Amino acid sequence: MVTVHYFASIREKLGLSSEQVELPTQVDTVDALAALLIEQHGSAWESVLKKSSVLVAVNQSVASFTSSVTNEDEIAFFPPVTGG
Amino acid sequence: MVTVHYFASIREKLGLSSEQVELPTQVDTVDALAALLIEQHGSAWESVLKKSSVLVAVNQSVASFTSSVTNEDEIAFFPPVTGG
Amino acid sequence: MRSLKISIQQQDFSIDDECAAMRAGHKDIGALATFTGLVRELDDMGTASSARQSVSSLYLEHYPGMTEKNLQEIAEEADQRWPLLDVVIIHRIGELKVSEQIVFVGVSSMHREAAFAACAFIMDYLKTKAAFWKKSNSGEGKENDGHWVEAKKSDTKATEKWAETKQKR
Amino acid sequence: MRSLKISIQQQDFSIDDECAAMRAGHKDIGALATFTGLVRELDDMGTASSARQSVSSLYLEHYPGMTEKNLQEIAEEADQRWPLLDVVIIHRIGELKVSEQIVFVGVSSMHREAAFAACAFIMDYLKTKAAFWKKSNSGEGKENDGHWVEAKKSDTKATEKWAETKQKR
Repeated sequence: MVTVHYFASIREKLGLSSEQVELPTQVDTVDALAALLIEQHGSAWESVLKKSSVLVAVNQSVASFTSSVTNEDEIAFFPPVTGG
Repeated sequence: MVTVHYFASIREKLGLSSEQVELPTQVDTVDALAALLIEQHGSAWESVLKKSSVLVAVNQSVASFTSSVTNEDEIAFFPPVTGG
Repeated sequence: MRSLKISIQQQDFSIDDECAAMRAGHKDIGALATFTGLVRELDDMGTASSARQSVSSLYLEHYPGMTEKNLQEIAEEADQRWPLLDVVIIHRIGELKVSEQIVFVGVSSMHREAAFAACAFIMDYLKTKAAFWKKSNSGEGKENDGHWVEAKKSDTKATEKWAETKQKR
Repeated sequence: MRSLKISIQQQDFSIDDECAAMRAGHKDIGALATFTGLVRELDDMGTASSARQSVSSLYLEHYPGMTEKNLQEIAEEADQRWPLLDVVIIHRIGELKVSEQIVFVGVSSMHREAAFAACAFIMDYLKTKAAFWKKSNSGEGKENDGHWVEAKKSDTKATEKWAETKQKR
């Protein structure tokens, strides 16, 4: 199971702050995970995860959509940060 | 009468923080005033006022040894500032 | 870096308390630079006459775990660049009203150049590298009444400038 | 510049009080940068093992009238360069012991770039343009036991850098 977190505007648009997903063996990158999530959830996820500005972290480190993921990982999708 | 102030290391070396001096008519620059003070006070003043690092203010504005002075002016001699 | 305090908290902070804690027991601090970020009534695009751009509160969200790690890395990067003594980074989360304090960065050093530079560096990096998100509420301060603030190009540029000027000590 | 407070005083100051006064009643402050200079135990040349360079206190002297004018001009020059709201400059005089506060500069602005830059600018100029002199006492803190601190080239250079980068807004 991977834990997927959604933050800020993405969390609000999806109405979900986190979920747990069992990764099939062929899903081994962020890209493939995003495709899986879109397949499971539909268009809201598509509009959010295909946006060029969306950022991803794997195990709390900034990553890219080509980064690999395995079950047990913690993935987060979020918009550009705006603290301070 | 001009008022002459001495600050910091200059004040300490001269053992004087200020004095009033009547300017003769031919004494119309800081340079001439310094020469007058050296003449009146002697070698302690010479060693201080001839130092290249000594700074001067006329009426509380930074000035130079070529600046003009008249009676009623306030003159100050001091070393480079070191606040903060 | 002799000490590093990172705190992400809802409650307010006292600049004096933080400065006093940084100074306590130390005789080597010559310079203490601080930055405090506050909730402004008007956002960047706005004028007072434009109701849409008047801010009544901000809502600050973060990513527990990752945000602390981001701030730790930022402080360590600053410490590699300048000779620092004590660093404090406090960032509030949740609902913050106009005039309230959002963020505090305090840096002590022997000399002012290091304290100033590191304080500005930490703020620039915090703005672009730390997992915080800010929602601007214009109305009665309800959470869902506002808009998520967009990342600013000027912040990205400020961060890039530091990358270019990197000078290891 | 909405407000300017300049104070040359013997008594200590509170960073919180100054920041609170700058913030009071204002909703437009987004950034508040402060700098506090403190008496360090070791002077610039020293190490702890060298007794001659250990500082027990500083004695600060100024030129009443001219110093205030210098600080006013420095604040006005900063205000011409950056969009500032409130500026506070406090400088203590007389005998100051190790760890005591010497100087405070606080600058508020809508944005952090202006607050940071103006605060650093004011400190650099204060160091090289304001009529203060500092004596460093190494022994029991008696006024005549120490040496007058020499002006530092690094301070002059810091000031010259601002002259080169002058950008009118």
